[in-house]
Amino acid sequence: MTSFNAGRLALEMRRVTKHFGATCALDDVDFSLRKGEIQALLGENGAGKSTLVKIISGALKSDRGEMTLDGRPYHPSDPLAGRQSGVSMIYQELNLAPHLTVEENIMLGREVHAGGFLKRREVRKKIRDTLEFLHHPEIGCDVPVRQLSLGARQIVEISRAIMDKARILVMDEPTSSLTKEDTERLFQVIRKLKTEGVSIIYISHFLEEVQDVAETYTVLRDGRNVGTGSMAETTLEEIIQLMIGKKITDLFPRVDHERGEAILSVKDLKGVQMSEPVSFDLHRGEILGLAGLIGSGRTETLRAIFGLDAAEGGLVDVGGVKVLKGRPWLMIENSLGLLSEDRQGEGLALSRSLADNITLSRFSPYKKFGFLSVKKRTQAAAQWINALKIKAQGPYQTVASLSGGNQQKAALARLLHQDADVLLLDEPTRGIDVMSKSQIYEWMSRLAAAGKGILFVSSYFPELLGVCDRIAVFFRGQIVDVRAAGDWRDESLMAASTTGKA
Amino acid sequence: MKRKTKLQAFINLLAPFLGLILVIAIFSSMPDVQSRFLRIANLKSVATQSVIVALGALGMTLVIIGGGIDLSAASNIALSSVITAYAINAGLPPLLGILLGVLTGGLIGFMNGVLITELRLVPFIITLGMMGIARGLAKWIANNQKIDAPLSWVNDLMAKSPRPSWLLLAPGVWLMIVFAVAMAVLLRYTVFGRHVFAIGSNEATARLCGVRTKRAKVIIYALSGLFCGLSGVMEFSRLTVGDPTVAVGLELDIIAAVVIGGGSLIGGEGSILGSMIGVFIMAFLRNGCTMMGWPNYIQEIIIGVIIVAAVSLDQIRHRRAA
Amino acid sequence: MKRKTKLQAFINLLAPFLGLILVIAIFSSMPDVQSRFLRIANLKSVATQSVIVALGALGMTLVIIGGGIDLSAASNIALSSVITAYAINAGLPPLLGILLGVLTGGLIGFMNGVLITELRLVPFIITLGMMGIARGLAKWIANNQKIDAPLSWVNDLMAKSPRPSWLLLAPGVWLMIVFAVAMAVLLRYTVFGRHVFAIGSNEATARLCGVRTKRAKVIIYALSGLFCGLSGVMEFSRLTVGDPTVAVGLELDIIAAVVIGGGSLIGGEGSILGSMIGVFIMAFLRNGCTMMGWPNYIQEIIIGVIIVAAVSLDQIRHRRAA
Amino acid sequence: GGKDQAAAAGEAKVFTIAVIPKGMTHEFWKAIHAGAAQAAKELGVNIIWKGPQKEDDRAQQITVVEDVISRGVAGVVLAPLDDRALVRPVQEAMREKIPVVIIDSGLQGKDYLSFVATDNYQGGVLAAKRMGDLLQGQGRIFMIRYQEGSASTAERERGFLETVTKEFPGLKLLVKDQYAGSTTETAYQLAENLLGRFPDVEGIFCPNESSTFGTLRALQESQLAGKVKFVGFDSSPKLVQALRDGHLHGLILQNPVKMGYLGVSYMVQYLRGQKIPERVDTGVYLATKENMDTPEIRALLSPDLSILD
Ligand SMILES: Nc1ncnc2c1ncn2[C@@H]1O[C@H](COP(=O)(O)OP(=O)(O)OP(=O)(O)O)[C@@H](O)[C@H]1O
Ligand SMILES: Nc1ncnc2c1ncn2[C@@H]1O[C@H](COP(=O)(O)OP(=O)(O)OP(=O)(O)O)[C@@H](O)[C@H]1O
Ligand SMILES: [Mg+2]
Ligand SMILES: [Mg+2]
Repeated sequence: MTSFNAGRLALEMRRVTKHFGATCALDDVDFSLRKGEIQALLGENGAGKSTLVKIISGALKSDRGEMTLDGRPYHPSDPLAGRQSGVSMIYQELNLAPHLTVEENIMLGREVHAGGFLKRREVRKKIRDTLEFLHHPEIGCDVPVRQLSLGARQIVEISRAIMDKARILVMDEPTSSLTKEDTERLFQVIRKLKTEGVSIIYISHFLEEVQDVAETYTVLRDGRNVGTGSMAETTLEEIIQLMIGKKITDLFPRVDHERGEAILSVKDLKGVQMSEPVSFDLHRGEILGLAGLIGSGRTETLRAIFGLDAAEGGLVDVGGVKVLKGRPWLMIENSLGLLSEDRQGEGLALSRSLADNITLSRFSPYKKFGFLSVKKRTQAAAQWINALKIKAQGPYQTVASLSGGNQQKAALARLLHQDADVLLLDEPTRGIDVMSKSQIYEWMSRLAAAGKGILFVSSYFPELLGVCDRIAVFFRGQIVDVRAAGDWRDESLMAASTTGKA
Repeated sequence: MKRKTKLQAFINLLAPFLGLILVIAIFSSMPDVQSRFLRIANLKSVATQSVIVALGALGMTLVIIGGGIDLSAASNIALSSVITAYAINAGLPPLLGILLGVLTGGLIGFMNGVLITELRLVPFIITLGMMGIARGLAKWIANNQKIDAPLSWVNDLMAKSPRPSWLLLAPGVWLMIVFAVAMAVLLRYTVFGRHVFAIGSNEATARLCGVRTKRAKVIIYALSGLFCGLSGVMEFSRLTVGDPTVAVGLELDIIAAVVIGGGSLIGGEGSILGSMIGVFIMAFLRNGCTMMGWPNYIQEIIIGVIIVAAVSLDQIRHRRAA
Repeated sequence: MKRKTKLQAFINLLAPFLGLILVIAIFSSMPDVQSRFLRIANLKSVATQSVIVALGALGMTLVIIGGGIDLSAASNIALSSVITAYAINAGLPPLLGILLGVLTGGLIGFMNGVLITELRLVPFIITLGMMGIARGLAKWIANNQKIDAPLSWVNDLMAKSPRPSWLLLAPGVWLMIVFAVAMAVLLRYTVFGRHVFAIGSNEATARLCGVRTKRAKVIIYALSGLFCGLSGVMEFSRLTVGDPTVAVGLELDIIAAVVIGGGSLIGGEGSILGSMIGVFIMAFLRNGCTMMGWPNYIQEIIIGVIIVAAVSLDQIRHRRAA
Repeated sequence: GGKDQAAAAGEAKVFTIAVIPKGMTHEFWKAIHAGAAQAAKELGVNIIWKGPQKEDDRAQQITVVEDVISRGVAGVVLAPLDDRALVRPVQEAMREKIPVVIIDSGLQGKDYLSFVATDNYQGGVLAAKRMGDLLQGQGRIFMIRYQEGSASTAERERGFLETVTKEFPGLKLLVKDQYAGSTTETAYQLAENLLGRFPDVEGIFCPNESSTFGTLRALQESQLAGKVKFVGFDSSPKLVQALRDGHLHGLILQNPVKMGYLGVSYMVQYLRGQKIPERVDTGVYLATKENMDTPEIRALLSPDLSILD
């Protein structure tokens, strides 16, 4: 209790309420943050975390309620006002201008200038130092951000936030595309900032991570603050119970599945940027994990298999059908399905409804004489919304207005609805809460049991270890080792992905 | 929940009509033209005047929902009308002339689609280029003149008082109605229609979900071209000559109609009903302003204001609905 | 790495010129006009002819990089030229006339910006509406006629053979050069320029990063309007009359120039140098075709083809670079 | 200066003469082209026929004049879109020793050799007189205007308007400030809408071919053709047919073939050192159903364009 109450209040929110149309995202929430405190903000998907921090940063305005910053009333009219008051934020959905370079993105809105003219030389060194500090010197200052992989983009975003000498730093799932190593690095930074008196709000669905870095926590459920306390005095189980209102027994539920014949075999596939060709087989009833660091080539491999990006050469054999130069529609006809790691940019048609998105890759059940039955389609969509517990008003709601995790679930629902034999999953649990994650693992297990093959890319080793049958490790665009999941440990996975040596 | 969406659906349905109702109400209450404005004869002529823009707007709606734009529409209309006139003038049977006109339109649209997908260029540029090319071709074929084709039944398609008088409206108006319904069904109740929305909303997603985006886009532009071709035939029918200079700048009217009707130039949004309402808003505005005898510049200003107002209304409605 | 980017920068620099060089090379090799095409006098007249489109393109580049579009540019030019003529005709000193013309342009642009940001409507619609409004106003003010203002030094601004002959080029051409350099500097070396790129690339991001997007957009459109105003003054200077019907459809030429020069209608890309090259490609094409005495329809077709070709070239270059 | 130089070059050199119309797609300009081509053929010179890219765009016509100057031609025959705006380019041509003959519409100043044109005002007067005769001085009429900023049609409109007010006070103008716009379709719509408002109109005047044809179509569609007295301007095959059918009751005709012919031949005569007149009126004529088959009027109604093929 002592440490929990110590220190001056940095930020206080009282009875903050926020509605989006009929949805109540925040309902009379109280929240406080002390100077130099690292506080975790936890909750299920759609609990209102992002909404709360967006109100703090000025990106959203609350309907009702008061906020004080350092004891003074604080009502930012826009993000600029928030920043000027010393609040800096990493948004859940990456917040970068694709045409601008890394440097330009990092300095956006805080350009150093003399009389309106840019002074570039001074900031450059600082940016280099920061990137180096985060152990990513390979990210060039002059590279347009659209050429970076998702993980690298997240690093850029983090660099921006920590360069912005803020008093309050808000991080909304900063590590969703990061590897363990990068996460560790980030925690070092966070701890250093704490010693400098910066208060930090940290949102994440990786609860062990949270336990590691945060001192206190606040849990939101259905837009209400259901508990606040000191991290050291609680257990994970208690937090999970607060989040979902019940106990969770098994994080990695497993349905027994048998490995069958090969259903996808990849031979000498070489993506444009990969250093070496890749070969592997995926069998029916198997979950094959792909581990690796940022930019190690896992995404590129999946995309090349699916025909989204051109490959320099190689062969993809799906259930006996050889596809050399894949086109995505051909792959779907051959019962392959892919979940993109970039749900906003590629995975979802944001301006369309849930029903449209979920059924987009398979219309056949609703077709009669070439015409679609709108009713049947809506019903089917509603079933998936229930099955995956997507928090939404109904099948007609546009995907853009869902919370980050629920969007991810919608993308997953689409793939499940497609009913493919081979599933290529690229970071499928990005931004998904613990409870739903375990549900997704169960789905995967069940699909494998039904004789499907699953390729599972993840940067989160525990889930790979908990779910997969075999795990392959990528290093600089090639597979360095494949072993049964039981033969890997957290440390050995880490070693293989960082050094490339098994 | 269910009722809410029904109510909202009703509002969504009514709201675009509001602009139209407003325009009609304004002119019907003007003492000068009151008695004349809502007469059947006037409504008939507004309907007939709308056919050309409406047919163009049917295709343009598809294109705009798919996230594209077709600046060549008006030139295409002119080219098709010239081709029809040329063919009929050369002694071909009128039906063949019509077919050639429509196919010419389709061909130009098809080329738009192929160039856009193969060169991977923004539609704005390809269709801007095609705008010049089609107009140039039209003038070339017509030898910089009007083509005086002999009168035939083709010219009755747009007759305000149709030949079998039980038709009530010009055959062209019926064609417009039939095609509008067909397109609305296509967009809403077919896989292709859903694909068009998906492509417009996020092309990468559509590709990922197995939509053959290239093929779909070629079909979209070709269809749009066919409608322009048909519109060109109607233009010829109306004018009785093939005039290569006709419809200059009409592409902006067509686009405006679609956008007034709720089409989003970012793609993924729009409806046939909305576009048709957009067409009629503009047609009634022109008709009413002329009847009032207002100078053309006032008319130009008013139409500009209405375009902005109609779209703002729509925007506000959307924002409230969200 | 360093060398690679330098080489690439060089290619990037040269590539847009390629189109221009090609066009010039073609006409310089035509036996009919060979000897005349590259004469100083002809280059001077091409330069003078380009001023109006070029000034419009300076503002349009800004707008397009910022992810917008300005369809009212051409009407705005006409309105500003009418206002200048009106003011001078009413006996105001020429300088004041110029000022009023430029400010009128700026005001229209400012209104565009305010409406776009306040009504949160797509620029296409607002500027389409404004296109009608400005044109209508121009006709109204000019009373549907042209305004014959007394000749003054204003009309020397666009004289092909400038008064103090050491100027070599018309003062208008010098103005164009000075403003082009200023705008290039603004875009590349100032915070505002950086923000324009950011807004065009991802407006939400720009806002979240603390860019005052609304204010920036209003400034963008107002600046674009000011350039249209200046362009209108030049138009008046060239015509010696204020003509409300001038420059119809010129907005598409202006936009085409920007896009040929590498501007992306999705925003976030474009350059002043590129746009100026685009302007000159079109100007030399027109000039060459006229000198060759080719019929207009051929010219229209060729320009259409060149627009597509130039942009494809640019696209291919980009793809190779990526 | 140019005269001596040209004369020195003598018959050995084939002159190239630029003929610059206001637009290229109206029948009227076709006829001018035919006249010019006829003269060129007879006199053994070349012509470049080149109008502004966009019909009726002043700025682009200036560009065309500048470009043909750059190209270097022996002379320019120009139908100026504006009596003021084209003054400077014409002066520039003179400075480059390229003589200019003006056709169709006037140009301020005196920097040209000769002016060959119709008296447009007179055309309007003729139309008004015909209208007065047809309606016996009593009735409700429209005058539909062509387009904003077009000088020659504005003259015709002025001629018509002034004559009506002066000589036919019994004619009531229901509409006099509506513009048909540049294309047939826009004219058609305007006329249709006007007829919807004033179905009891008794007479209509249109000042050029496209507005006449558009209005004719609207009348035909409303079953009013023949009932409403209709006077138009300029000719095209459809209008000739309408005259024959009694749908048109008068067409004011110019003589564009002669205009083109004289424009080029005066230019050549000047270049060959001969003297040429300063002002030539090519005349306006009234075509009616009665006189349309006289050889003189027939030649004007359906000019022989075969030379262009
Ligand atoms: N723009 C919007 N329009 C409508 N509803 C919205 C909007 N933004 C958020 N919501 C709703 O508000 C609720 C809270 O969303 P929020 O994004 O705060 O959740 P979250 O806790 O961040 O979830 P996640 O862990 O999935 O990111 C959700 O039900 C969501 O659907
Ligand atoms: N920091 C970077 N700078 C430039 N390019 C990068 C960077 N990181 C990744 N890339 C590009 O991405 C390609 C492969 O990345 P890919 O997305 O396939 O990796 P991944 O293993 O899926 O990692 P991630 O977790 O980032 O998605 C690389 O070959 C490289 O071209
Ligand atoms: Mg969130
Ligand atoms: Mg990846």
